Amino acid sequence: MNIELYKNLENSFGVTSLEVKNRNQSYIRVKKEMAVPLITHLKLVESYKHLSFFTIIDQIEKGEFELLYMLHSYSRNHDLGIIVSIERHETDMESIHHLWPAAETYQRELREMFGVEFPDSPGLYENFCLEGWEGIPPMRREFDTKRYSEDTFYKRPGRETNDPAKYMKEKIYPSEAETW
Amino acid sequence: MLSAILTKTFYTFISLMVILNYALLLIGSMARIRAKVQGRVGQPVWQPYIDIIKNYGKRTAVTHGVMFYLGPVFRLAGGLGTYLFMPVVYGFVMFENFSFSGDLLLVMYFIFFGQLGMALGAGESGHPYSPLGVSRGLAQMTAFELPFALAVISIVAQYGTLSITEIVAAQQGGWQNWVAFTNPFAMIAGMLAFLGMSMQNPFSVVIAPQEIPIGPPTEMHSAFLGMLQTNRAIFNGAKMVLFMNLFWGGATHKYLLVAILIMVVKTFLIYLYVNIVGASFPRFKTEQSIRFFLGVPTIIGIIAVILQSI
Amino acid sequence: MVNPVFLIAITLGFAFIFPLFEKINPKLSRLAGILVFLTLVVIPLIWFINISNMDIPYIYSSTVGLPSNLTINLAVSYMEALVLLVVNGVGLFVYLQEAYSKESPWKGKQIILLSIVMLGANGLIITRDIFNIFVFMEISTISLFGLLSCSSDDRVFEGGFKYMLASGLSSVFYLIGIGFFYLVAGTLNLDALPDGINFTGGVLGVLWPLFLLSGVLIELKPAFANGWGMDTYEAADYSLGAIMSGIQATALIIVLTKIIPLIESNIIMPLLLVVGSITFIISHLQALGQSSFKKMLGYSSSAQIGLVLIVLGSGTNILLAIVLLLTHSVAKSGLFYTGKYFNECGSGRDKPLLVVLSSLFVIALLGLPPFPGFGAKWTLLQILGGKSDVFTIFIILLGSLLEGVYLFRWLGLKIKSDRDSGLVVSEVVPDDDAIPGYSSSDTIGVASQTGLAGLGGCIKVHFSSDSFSYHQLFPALMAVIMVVSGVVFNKGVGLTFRFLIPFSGILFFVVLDLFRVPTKFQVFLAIVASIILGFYVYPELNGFNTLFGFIFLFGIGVQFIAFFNRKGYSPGLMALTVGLLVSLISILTSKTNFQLFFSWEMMTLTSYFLVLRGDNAFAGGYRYILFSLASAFFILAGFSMLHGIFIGEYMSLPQNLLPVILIIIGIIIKFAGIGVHIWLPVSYAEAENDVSSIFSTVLSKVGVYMLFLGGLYFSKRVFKGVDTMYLLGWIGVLTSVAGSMMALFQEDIKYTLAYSSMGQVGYMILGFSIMSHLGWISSLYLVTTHMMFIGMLFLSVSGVIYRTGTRLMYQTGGLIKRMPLSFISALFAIIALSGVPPLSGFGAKWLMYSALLEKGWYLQAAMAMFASGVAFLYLFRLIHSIFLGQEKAIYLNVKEAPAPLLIPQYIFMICVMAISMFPNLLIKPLQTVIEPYFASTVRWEGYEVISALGYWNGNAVMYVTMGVFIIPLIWLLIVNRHVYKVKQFNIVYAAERPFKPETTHYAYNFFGHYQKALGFLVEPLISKFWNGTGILVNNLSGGLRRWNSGNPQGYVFQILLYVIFLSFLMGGTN
Amino acid sequence: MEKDMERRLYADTGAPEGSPVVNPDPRTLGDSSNIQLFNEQLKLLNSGLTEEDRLNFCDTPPEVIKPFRGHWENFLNWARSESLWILGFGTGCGAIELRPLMTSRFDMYQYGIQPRPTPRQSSIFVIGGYASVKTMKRIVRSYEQMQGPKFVLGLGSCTINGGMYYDSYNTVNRLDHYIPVDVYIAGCMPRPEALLAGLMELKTIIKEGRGEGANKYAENFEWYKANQKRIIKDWNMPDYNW
Amino acid sequence: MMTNLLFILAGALVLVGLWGILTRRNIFKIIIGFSLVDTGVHVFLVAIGYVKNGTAPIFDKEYSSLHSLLNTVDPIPSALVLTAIVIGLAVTALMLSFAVRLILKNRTLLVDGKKELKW
Repeated sequence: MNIELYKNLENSFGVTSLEVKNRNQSYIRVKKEMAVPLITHLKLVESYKHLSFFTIIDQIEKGEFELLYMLHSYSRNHDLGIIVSIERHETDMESIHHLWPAAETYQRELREMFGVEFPDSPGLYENFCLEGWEGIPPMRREFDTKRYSEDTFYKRPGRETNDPAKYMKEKIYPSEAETW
Repeated sequence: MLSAILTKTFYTFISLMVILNYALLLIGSMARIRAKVQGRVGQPVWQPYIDIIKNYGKRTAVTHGVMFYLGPVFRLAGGLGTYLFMPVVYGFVMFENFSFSGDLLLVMYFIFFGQLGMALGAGESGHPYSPLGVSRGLAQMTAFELPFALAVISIVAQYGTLSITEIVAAQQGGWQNWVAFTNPFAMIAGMLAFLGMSMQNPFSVVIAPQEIPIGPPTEMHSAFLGMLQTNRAIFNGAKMVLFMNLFWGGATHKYLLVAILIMVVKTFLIYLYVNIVGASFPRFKTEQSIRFFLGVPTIIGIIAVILQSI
Repeated sequence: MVNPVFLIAITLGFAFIFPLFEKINPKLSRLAGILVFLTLVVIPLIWFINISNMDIPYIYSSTVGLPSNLTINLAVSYMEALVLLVVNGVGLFVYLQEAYSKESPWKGKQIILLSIVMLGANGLIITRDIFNIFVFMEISTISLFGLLSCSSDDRVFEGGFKYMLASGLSSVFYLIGIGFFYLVAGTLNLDALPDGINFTGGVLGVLWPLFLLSGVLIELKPAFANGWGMDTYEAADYSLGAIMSGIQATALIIVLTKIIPLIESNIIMPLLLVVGSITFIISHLQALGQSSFKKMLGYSSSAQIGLVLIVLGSGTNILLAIVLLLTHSVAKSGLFYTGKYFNECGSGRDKPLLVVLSSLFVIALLGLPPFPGFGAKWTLLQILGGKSDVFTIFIILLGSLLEGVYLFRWLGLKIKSDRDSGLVVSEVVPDDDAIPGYSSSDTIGVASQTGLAGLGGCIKVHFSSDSFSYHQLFPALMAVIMVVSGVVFNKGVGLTFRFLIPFSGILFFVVLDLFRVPTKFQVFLAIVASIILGFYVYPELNGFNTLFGFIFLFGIGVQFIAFFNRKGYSPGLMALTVGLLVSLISILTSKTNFQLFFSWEMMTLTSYFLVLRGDNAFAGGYRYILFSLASAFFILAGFSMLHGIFIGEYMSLPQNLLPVILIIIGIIIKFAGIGVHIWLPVSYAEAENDVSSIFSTVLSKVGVYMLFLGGLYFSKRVFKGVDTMYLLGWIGVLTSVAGSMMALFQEDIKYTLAYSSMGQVGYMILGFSIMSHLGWISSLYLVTTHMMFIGMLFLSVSGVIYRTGTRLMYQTGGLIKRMPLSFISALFAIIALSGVPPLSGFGAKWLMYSALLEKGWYLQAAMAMFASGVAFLYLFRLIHSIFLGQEKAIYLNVKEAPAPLLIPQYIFMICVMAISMFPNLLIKPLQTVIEPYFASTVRWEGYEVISALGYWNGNAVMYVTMGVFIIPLIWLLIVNRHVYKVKQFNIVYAAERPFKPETTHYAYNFFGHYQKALGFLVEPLISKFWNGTGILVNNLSGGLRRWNSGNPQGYVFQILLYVIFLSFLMGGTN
Repeated sequence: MEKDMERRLYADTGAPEGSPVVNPDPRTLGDSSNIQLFNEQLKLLNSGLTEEDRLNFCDTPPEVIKPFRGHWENFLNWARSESLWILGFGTGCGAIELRPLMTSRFDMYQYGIQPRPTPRQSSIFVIGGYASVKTMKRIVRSYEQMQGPKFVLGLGSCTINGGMYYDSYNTVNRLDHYIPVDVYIAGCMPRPEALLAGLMELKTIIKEGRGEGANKYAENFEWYKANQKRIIKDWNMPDYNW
Repeated sequence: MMTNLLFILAGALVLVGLWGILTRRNIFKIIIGFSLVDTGVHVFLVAIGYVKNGTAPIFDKEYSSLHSLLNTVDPIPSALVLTAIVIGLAVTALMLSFAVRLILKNRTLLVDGKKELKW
């Protein structure tokens, strides 16, 4: 990433902790309230016109969600990830559907899977994948999917579960396993 | 009087049985032939029978209303009527059916009867694909009716009669007297129209499995579907008999069985032709199909008519 | 006997004494005024009666008692008495209107001036002295200026100034003319002209007629020197307009008739013809572009004068000119007044009396029945036709059509409802939010209301005191007098008493309306009346007439039942419908061309007003009347050149091609052949439902009837080497293809049905044009059966519209469960209509194809088959979109159509079933009808009909069909053990469930793919053509309008040009 | 040949050898909890629907329809088994295994099997792999729209016990708790041959008169419904989809 | 000769008047033009009845013979002119009054200064 750009962003938006993965990919962090202004700036001024994806990483250990906006600039041939940390218990985030209409689908998904709210995003409460889900959103890490499954679905007795790696070593490729 | 009616009923029954069984076997065998072409084993020849029995043997059915219930009945009545108003084998009372009560025009218009009923039944089912298929089918029908009508008119002009029996009679005396050879343009126009009439590829816009899976009979099932399948057999048979009578000299011999055999061979070949075309071409869009029929086949039909009228 | 000079004495005396009276007692003075004006009417009446009774040709008086050559003579003949009667009648009418008007009634000077205007006009009519004419001319114009100066509109000074300049100039010319005349004749007295003097020899012989004529003609406001007059019309009060056009112009024409005999006819006749033609056409064109009502009427007056000039110039009976003139005079002044009231109250939809009156005046002005102008025009055209004067006939009819264009436009705009956009909206499907109140909970209320609005959207009447003032009584009286005089006059031209009696039915129902008899009772009476009518005309009918009489009477009579569905009062409805029926029947019973054409025009008019009753019918009605007029005029032109009676005696008629072509063109327009069809869909669709049903079932057959009436007369006519019937056949088949194709792409049911009727009529025409036994049978068979099944279909659809309140097919759906009886009726109708065996429609198809193939019209047969396939498409679309598919939530509570709508359907259905079972029930009578024309080419064997080509046994087909239907049905009932009745959302929906019937119902743009493939065939090219024609005429009119620049000097220049033009005309003919 | 195929069929799967799994007996598996399905007149409540929608859906519960007796029923069963029309509804990844069956290599047509696009006309429903809750809703609707007698074939381990998605919050573990299953085919994924073998197995089942899934469903309607409703939260369908 | 002169005068007056009407835009000048035309016509009429060296058409004993009748001026044109003059006067007066109203309304002397009525 262009270091001048980073300096600029640092000055204007308080961007921190540049992390350059390679020539074409960098990550920066920004505060929650500066995130949307920064993204707007990047889109309108700095040619990051494409929203590659928008997702959330549940950092339950830090007690926060990391929102990852992945932008792409065609002219720079560069991916820029903007990481925004928000508190796990204050899950409101400004919507960016006005910048990319497609963002509304991402936000719908994130609302459903993580319970992060994006006020004013159209159709936010429509079903994305789950229909009529109740309880904690399933992608949150405190959600115990195994227990949920056992509680909800009828378990068929007699099922054995193996650790795939172990099973493969023991049963399928015993001879090659030693060389691993 | 009564005995006459009973005899007629009996003959009708025989005639229907013959065409039903023959047409079912024809469908089955043609499917098998296609399978062979594709390198498959293919379904048994009697598979259509099993399918029909199974469908009649279904335990439940739902109906969307009176017209839905009557739709397949209309359809089958249309097929039966079309068949029954034509002579099947020339020269035998047993197979002349009710051809005395109407001529070629009656047969041509009776085809609409079944289509209307089916369309109404499909319409009442409430499924959007049904009317969509119907609208495609009807649209295509008007298009292929034109070359077909021209071909028929050309034949009528040629022989000066609308009676199918007389048209067949006029073609006796050797293959060189068949319309196909005395009036080839009419034959070409008619046979092209027949492609559309039999709804095979490239004119399978009604069923159109990839777009509106199965079209009009989307909601038809159980005995309703069984009835439609029965009709498919009889109606197909009727159409092929019609084309055989119109273009290919009809079927006649001094022995009934031989005459039937001739009918079988001729209709088999007609059906084979349809299937060969069907297996060789992809499907048209509806508007392409309409344009096709109103193009070359219609021009050929017009040529046929003009040749006959000058 | 009253001396004519009294007329002058009375008016003059009144003018002098009135101020005194007014000082004493204003009320009394006004009464005295009535007395005076009444006297002015009574005196000519007495003369009129005396002259006609006592065979006194002339009432003659000389002012001083000296011999005629030394005094000023006054003379009254039959003609003058009549004109005086009317002119003074108009004067009385103006007086009553203005002296008793509510706001600013005329007082003192205005009444004096009116009296003097009357003096001038009377003087002009009765005087026999050329200079005296000048004096009276000046008297009347000066007093008119006086009246103008009292006008409420202060623009009048501008207009009046122009008028003064022009009339000053004209009087100058007139004076010069007098001078020259005096030089030639040595006297100015018309009764004392010396014998043996060549008036027209030498230079002077050209000069005096030129200047005298210039003087009079300019005062008559001829085109292209009439702008000044129009500007005055624009600014003057309505009464002044009435005076100018009703009184002055009439008097001046009388002056003209006095001058004409002095001039050699080979000079004056062509001149008048040219001047008249130019004025007639150009003024109409100029009127066309007017937005101002008064100016439009002004131009119209000018044009009417042109017509009178044509009549005078064509050398026909001068009485015709007088009749036309008087009709115009009364109608125009009446129209000025109704226009005034309309102007005061805006839309006239709730003012029935005004609507009726202005309609009557417009009709009278156009020379349509039952007014005297009709007979006059007819006679005129007959005379012209006798002289083979095609050009004049063409000019007169073209001008009349142009007049119809703007007069009916005005009328329609006044009558149209507030919701009417005045546009043809068939092509535009409204937005989704126009779906009637989907979200609202009491949707059924909305639906039924809109339904009521559709059906009951009649002219709402309330004879409350504020909408009705006694002022309207006078126009009403005028209208009544005109109707009566018209009937009398037309009776003189050629109507019989027996012929006229049925028309009294209209009056009867009008009276019922006046007494506010409920519609239901009126309908009952109408049914009784139609039965009586049947018995009344039955003895006169034979052959085709019986058949069509049956169709008209039975068709309309049965559909009268549908009118029972109306609630409350529908004023005028029954009068018009009965009028329509009577006119149709009279067409059948006509013995002469005149009777035939009279009935034809009555039919046109009654049906036009029926169309106008629709809520959005302005555009439709407008197109309807224009095309109907054009059709009627073509037929009229044809009749006038026929030199014989059209009805039944065609073999003896001269073998001219032109009238045949003209009549056929007229008929083609009437049955909406391709190219001239654009009026049909919109007018049928926008009329009220029960009315459009009658139109489609019965009225559409009248063109076919005319063809059969002409019958063999039309055949074997060769037009540029092609048999006309061959051309007609192609038109028929193309009409049916076009009608079907266009019906296919309509979203609006009524448009679909209207186009469908058009297509079906195309078949009938095709059948007729085959000119063979079988062809005619097929045509008549279709005429009869089509009446029944389109009636079923239309009424069924009417029921749907009535219940759902929408005409757009895709908005309904699934109504089979709610309206099963309507569905059954519609189903049978579409089976029959599309020609599917075993119902009777197939019979029609069979007969037609047999006939076509027999004739050797192979390509037509193929086209007809194609069209019938397309018909099948739109019929399926119709029944599917409305009755099948998904039902909308707002229509869940829709009830079955009301019984009055169902009963006629089922009556028709019984007939259709009977004919289907036993085709010989219908075909055999048809054969006897056709027997005199063609030898039978079909024979019967029991129920089997055998033609040269094929055979058909309707009875056997029916039984076989029942057999093959019932046996599978029984089989299905046996096999289906457990059948569950499910609801509309229980469909396979790709494993989802449907949420909205609207999006699940496949009905909108049903044949989209067809449109992609063949849509180019229904490009609205013909509409574009007619719209283009309309725009062209409008532009032409706009251009002509600009000629009258409003500049006084320009007008003076025009007048001078006009005089030069006249001199060229005179010189040219010399 | 057939034996050979069977061997191949079970070779790669971790599932135990043996015949396909038989259906559980519902009565042993708890009651229909607290879900009320019927009103007093034994009409369906259709509680998932709004008042307006209820007008548009049929509310007749399924019925147990007694088969004919004797040879006639045997004959019909033969016909049913020889004319298996598969519903063309690929519910999971296993749907891809259906395609090869139509090719010339496997050619299911020769066994009287062919695909149909609409549940109305189909007699066999192949559940191709994992059934997520969302899909389950559609499966139920489609299954109920098929006309009896109708058969269900569970394809792949996921339908048997959840397979590799056994602990997913979104995948049902035992298909037979929601609709009656006639034949299971174990494997992840089973090859087309296995599918074909399963179909043959189904044929024998039908011929023996054991393919009464539809009646079983009607009989235990409340139990099935309770299970379905337990996982399908936004039940906006009628209780029985005709 | 005299008669011809009168005719020429009349013609000239008419033409001058027309010229005035057509070319002057001042409303009063137009009216004057109109009066000129009128006068020209009057002169024309008088000229028609003119008899050279004729006497006034007064009936008395001297003029009772036919010969003397031939020498009188034709009385009819004179009568006509009298009437025409009166009428012309009335028209001119009305015209002037209209003109005044028009000028007061339009605030211009030009005849086409303000056109409200056209087409």
